[in-house]
Amino acid sequence: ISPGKEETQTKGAIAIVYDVGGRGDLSFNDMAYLGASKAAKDFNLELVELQSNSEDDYVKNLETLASQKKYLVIIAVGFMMTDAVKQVADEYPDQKFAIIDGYIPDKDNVMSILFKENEGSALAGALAGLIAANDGKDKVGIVLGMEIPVLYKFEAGYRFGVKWAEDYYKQKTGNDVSIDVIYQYTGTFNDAAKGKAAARAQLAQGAWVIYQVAGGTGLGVFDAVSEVLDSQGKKMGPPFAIGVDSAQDWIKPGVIIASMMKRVDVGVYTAVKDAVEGTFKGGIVELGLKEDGVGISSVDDVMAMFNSLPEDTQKQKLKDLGFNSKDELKQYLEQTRAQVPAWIWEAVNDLKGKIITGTIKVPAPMDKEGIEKVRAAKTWQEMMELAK
Amino acid sequence: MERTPIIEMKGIVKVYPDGTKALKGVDLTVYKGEILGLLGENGAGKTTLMKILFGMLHPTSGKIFIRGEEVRFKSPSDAIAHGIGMVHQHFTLVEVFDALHNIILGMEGHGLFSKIDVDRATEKLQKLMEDLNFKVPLDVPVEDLPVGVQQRIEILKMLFRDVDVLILDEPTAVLTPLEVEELFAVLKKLKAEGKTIIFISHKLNEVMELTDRVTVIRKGEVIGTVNTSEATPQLLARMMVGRDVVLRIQKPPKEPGEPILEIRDLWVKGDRGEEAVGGLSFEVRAGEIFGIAGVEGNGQTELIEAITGLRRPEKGQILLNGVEITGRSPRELYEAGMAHIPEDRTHMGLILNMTVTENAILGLQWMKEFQRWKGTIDWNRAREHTRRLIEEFEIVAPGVDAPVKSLSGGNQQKLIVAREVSKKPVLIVASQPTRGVDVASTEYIRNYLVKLRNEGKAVLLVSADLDEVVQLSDRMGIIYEGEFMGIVKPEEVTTEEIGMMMGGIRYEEIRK
Amino acid sequence: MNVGDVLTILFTSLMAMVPIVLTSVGAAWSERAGVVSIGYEGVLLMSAFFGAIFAELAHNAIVGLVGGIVVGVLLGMLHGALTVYLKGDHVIPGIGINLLALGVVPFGILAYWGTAGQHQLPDDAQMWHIRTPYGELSPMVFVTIAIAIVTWWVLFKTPLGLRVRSVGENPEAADALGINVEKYRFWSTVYGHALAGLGGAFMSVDWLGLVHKTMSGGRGFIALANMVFSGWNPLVSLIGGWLFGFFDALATWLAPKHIIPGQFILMLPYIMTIIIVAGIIGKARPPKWDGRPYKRE
Amino acid sequence: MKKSGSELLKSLNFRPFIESLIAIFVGFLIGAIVLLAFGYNPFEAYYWLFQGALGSTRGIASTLKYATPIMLTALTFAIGTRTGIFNIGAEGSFYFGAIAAVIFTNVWDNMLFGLVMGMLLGALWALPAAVLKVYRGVHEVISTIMLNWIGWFFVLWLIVGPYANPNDPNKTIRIPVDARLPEIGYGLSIAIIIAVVAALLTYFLLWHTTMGFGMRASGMNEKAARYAGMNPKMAVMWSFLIGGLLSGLGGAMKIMGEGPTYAISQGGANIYGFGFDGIGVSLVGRNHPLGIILAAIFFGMLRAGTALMQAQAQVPLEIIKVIQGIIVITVAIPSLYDLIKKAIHRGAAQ
Ligand SMILES: Nc1ncnc2c1ncn2[C@@H]1O[C@H](COP(=O)(O)OP(=O)(O)OP(=O)(O)O)[C@@H](O)[C@H]1O
Ligand SMILES: Nc1ncnc2c1ncn2[C@@H]1O[C@H](COP(=O)(O)OP(=O)(O)OP(=O)(O)O)[C@@H](O)[C@H]1O
Ligand SMILES: [Mg+2]
Ligand SMILES: [Mg+2]
Repeated sequence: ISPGKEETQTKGAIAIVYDVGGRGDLSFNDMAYLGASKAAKDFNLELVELQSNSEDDYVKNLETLASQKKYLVIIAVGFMMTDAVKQVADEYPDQKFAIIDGYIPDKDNVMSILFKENEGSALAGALAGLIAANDGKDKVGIVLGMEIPVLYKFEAGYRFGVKWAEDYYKQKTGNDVSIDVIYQYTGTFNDAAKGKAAARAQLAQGAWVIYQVAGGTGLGVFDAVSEVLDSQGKKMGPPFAIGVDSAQDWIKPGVIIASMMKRVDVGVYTAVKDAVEGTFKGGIVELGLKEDGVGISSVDDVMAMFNSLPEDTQKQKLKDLGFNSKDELKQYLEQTRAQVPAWIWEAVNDLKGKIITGTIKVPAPMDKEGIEKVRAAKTWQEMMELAK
Repeated sequence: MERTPIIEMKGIVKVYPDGTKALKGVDLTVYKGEILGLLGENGAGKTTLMKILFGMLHPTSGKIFIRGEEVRFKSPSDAIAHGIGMVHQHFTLVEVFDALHNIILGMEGHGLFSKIDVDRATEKLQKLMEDLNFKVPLDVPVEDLPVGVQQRIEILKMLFRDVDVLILDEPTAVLTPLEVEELFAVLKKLKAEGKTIIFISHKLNEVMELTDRVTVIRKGEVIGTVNTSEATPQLLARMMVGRDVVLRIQKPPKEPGEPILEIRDLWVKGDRGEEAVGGLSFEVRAGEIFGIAGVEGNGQTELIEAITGLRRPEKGQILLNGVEITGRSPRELYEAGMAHIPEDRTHMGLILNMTVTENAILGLQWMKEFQRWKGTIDWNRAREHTRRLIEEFEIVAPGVDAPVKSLSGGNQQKLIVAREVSKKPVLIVASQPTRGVDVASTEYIRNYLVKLRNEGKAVLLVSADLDEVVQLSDRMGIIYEGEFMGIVKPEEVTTEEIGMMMGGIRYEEIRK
Repeated sequence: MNVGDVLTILFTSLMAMVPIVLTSVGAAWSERAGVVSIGYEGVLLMSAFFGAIFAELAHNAIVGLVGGIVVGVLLGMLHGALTVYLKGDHVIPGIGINLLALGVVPFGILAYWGTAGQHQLPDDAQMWHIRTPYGELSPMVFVTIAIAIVTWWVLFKTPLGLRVRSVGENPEAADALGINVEKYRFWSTVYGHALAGLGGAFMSVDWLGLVHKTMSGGRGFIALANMVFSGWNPLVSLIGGWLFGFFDALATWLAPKHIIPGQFILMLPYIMTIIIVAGIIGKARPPKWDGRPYKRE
Repeated sequence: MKKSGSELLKSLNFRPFIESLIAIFVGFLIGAIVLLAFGYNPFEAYYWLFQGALGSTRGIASTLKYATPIMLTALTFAIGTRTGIFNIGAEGSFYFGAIAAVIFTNVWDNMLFGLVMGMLLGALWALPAAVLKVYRGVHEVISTIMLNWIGWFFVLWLIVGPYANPNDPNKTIRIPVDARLPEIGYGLSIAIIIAVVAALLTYFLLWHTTMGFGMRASGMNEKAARYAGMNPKMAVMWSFLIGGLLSGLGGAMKIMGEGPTYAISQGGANIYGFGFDGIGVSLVGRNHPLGIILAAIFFGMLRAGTALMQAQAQVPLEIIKVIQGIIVITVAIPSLYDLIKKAIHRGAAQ
């Protein structure tokens, strides 16, 4: 294969199977699309997308693609496809697969791409906790979707970050603070109204920053926070919301202080790249803070996300927001971040560094029992014990 | 005397969507100010013809002239606008509305969005009722009113619309003699006011009494029109059926046997908790027809329901063949030898959306005869049974698997009678067995009841048709407000005396 | 719980009741005329989507609400044509409309705005709200209350309502009095769907200020239950819809207390509904010809 | 025997079948216009749809696999309709059937036991609606919608808590290997056979037993049923219970008969929505068990074909849903048959 010969002809194809959330889930499906479309463009590949109507479609969709024997790699998005990928990968040993969030350690033709959401969430927790402490508040919130174990990692990381923030604040200022985490599983990823009501209740109960881990439901969280700002005649927080999965800040600038990014796009892109370059290897690829697989969004991240939107959409969105140019948006985002003192951002960075070096470990509970223990823990050190 | 036709229908043909040719070119002339009788067997096409005149159905071909002018009605409102009103065979009342709202529906006055002017409508209605000399309660949901009252509401509905021509499709089928008399008085009064009336009935004596002329239809064709003064019931019956009909029932004298049904001090409550039956006692013997006469709504329905297990009595005893059966379920009662021809054929006796076969074994489904294994139904045997019934009772039906609603009313009733008799009962409870049934079928059913009696069965007959009770019964009880005013032999009392008892005077008091 | 909490729950429930009440009131009217529809879920979703487009094009939320009504009217006409004029089954089209919405809206969001799954409405396309520290109140709350009351009044006090109820109870009787059964049924269906359309647009241009591909969240079905709960009475629908919103808001408020597992808290509004119906309301009688096509011949 | 066979054939009415076929055809036609409008080739799209659904043994297997659960939930709705109730509680019973299978096969790893417990719990969850209807007159639309939600959250709690899989918390514990339904091939288990048998039994129950006769009679005319010695209240009870039982069976078989997971996924993702889909299937099958078998297979085809339709004709799932919606809508119009017939007659006359 000699690259760069026929520009007009695609050099192959890749396929992606979304889970039931599909495009527009504001979560890993959207991010996977981002990575896959970028890879398709960069490597001049045809991209075939399959949506799944229900969980029953996974095997069918994967099998349909595999039987066509024309894809460099088939990307399966979401942990729910784990068993389906295992089965189809056995049936088609020559077909390469990559699965996002699914744990398949022992197949040569399957690359499992996992993320340490707990680490990223710890930064979100630290950010939230410090903002609250700094403003003399004692509560932060987290609104989650359906209660499923994957979300425990987010909750645990967030709790860890908040506890760490308490400690950090005390050391920095000498003042004791105690910050409660108001948490709530809304039972759905699909109902923005429900997210709004949940956030409203948390705000009423004193939450100063709310982290949303709830897909479409989370959109309501942004709206609730923005309403509270409006009622106080403010354009920017606090109170703030924290976005999840992608750099969501652009959705409601001023309301969202930052987002916990889970770079599914990077994972997907890497898998395709490996497949194209012939370096594809089966097994586990785990992406954490160290690998930039998760993290707190920077303004540049947000702008990159924004730039990935179609031109028209960008223009319209800028107009809707009342900006004349992208620069104005960028400035506005920076201004939003400036509402939070720099030392807080540095502190978050500090925590990031410690997690990367491994001096601090964030718990990642996998089941109910595990999360209960994290919830019961009094200090971040106690939680760290659980991580071991 | 030169008479002007107010309505002329010419060459009316009606083919229903399912291909039934209901009318095959009917001509009908109605003169202003007359009462025209329309006669014909069940399914002859009377209702169809009238629905066409009222704009509810569109003729397949044919012309209609009103006061000499050709009209084409799109809907009943066009007919009403031309002064034609119709009271339907099956009442078309909104059951949950009260009389007032049923009557003013579609003519509420003012705009659609203004408040309904109840007072003005009430005023107009009060005056109408005064003129006609009858009363209906205007503010009670009509479902709580007796049928006689419901019918008055239907008539008021049309008069409220100032119609000149009033079509009445079998108005007397559900009325008691007293109510019929009142109705006739009203109709005569309307005629005197210059209104024209088309009157459909299966009861020849009524037609004889009321009408000026009679048009007879058979199988979608006009057989002829006669002046009532020149007609006899026999003549009309022959025109309708095409053969001679025995209008008097032959009933040989018979000595009754053992008591089959015994009722002892029975008390039954009505739907609204009132004492509908207040301490009735009587017996029906083998080989006897015991009739119950009375104005409808005097507890007959509740009594029958209590006897047939559809309603739990308050107190008292019911014995069948000497065995207490009070409070038993209908199924147990059938098994004990009771059969029931219910008064409400379309709502109780049949399930209109089921087939003839399914209806023919309704209530018989547990019989061994229809089961190959316990709990299952062998439809082939059920069909056999149905074919037998159809043959034996001369039921006209398109087939055993046809929906029963495609049978005419008379044939539906025959099917019920056939089914109930096929239970081989010792007691038959027959409630309004010939209501709305044409002369030929009426003749058949009445003769059959007499036949059963002659075979030694006990028959309990409830009918609003006083003639029927008088003709068929060996003994009869006259019921008033849930009590018998007297139990008499029909031949021993006069019609006047019966009428007095129906009005609430005890037999002993009359005899004094 | 202090006054602020009570107000938060109150405001949340008042806003939450709007789409449910509007849909219930519309459905009650439609079923009073004898036409059943289970497609309100789809109507809510599609009118939320198209209503937002209207609002943005006009830079005016009220136009968006009207746009929602228009979408409701069109879908109501479709349903009316199928059930009233073509005498089709009343339930099937609703299933089809719900499916349609699940295709049209996600596809439409991406096609029209270029963002997948969601879109935020600009300020000038959003409804003005009464703002308090405890929550916001839309004028639509009052409009909804007014609509429920007026609909009730028209249904039970005016000639129009009398006719509508008559075609749902006994179309034969109405027909015999020259009332055009099909016309009344058709337009009643349209009205029912139009109110649902208004409710859907409310969700996007007013309540939440956003469009999301599954934002109807089962409210169409809850509204149907509420309609039955109300005994097909718009006024009771108003109370029922608010009660449901109240228990939902209360549950949401209680959830972070974690007294019992979250899933059990989430059941609260549904359990309360059953208890109220079983304990207090009991038997509800639908209009007699509800869901049955009327054919003259 | 021969005679009864032809009698059966005679008693079956083929008109609804033909009507539905015409409606489906018209639906595809309108769908084709939609496809064209969005720039897709309808022939290509439909070719791949049918290729995916029926073009290979594997395709047929997946069509039948998709048809299985909705066949059973459709039966639930149909039995309700035949008894005069609008029972939309299949959804809830389905959840309980599924969780029962998970719980009880892990108590005693026996296939039959799992199926029976699935049916029992499915019926159990239908019981409140039945009791409320019969004794309190609570309309089933309210009770079943509420019970579906309550059951949903309850089962979610069981899934995430007591019955979460300790090795893989993204699902419940699995059905033990011995208790799984045997596979016919290509991932299709004997569940389809059981479902078809259940449909036939339902048909037999409704049309060939005294109990079914009583249920249908009660559904059409309660007064007449009472008069005929039947017990409409019990008919309603049985209708709910048998309905719940069938959906429970559907739920159990969904988990016991469908790999690769053999467990309920977190968030109940693989047990959600079948009850609602069943309503459509039942209606398209004219609420008749035999019609339902065909309708379920038809819906199974639509779903089995989407993968290839997306992959080969590049038609996005959303458009496919639009087309499916249109097809369902056209099925609502029985008079389509008459309309077309009339049009043809008129055409022939001219
Ligand atoms: N809707 C309909 N569809 C098909 N055929 C019908 C319909 N209505 C009436 N018919 C048929 O038309 C014929 C005339 O019926 P019609 O109701 O006019 O009879 P009728 O004289 O009023 O009988 P009855 O004395 O029983 O009231 C019958 O053969 C009947 O079967
Ligand atoms: N849908 C239908 N299809 C075929 N025939 C029908 C239909 N509906 C009514 N008929 C026929 O119309 C005729 C009269 O109908 P109608 O309902 O007036 O009869 P009925 O009131 O039961 O009879 P009766 O006047 O003897 O009481 C009957 O002969 C019946 O067979
Ligand atoms: Mg007639
Ligand atoms: Mg008749």
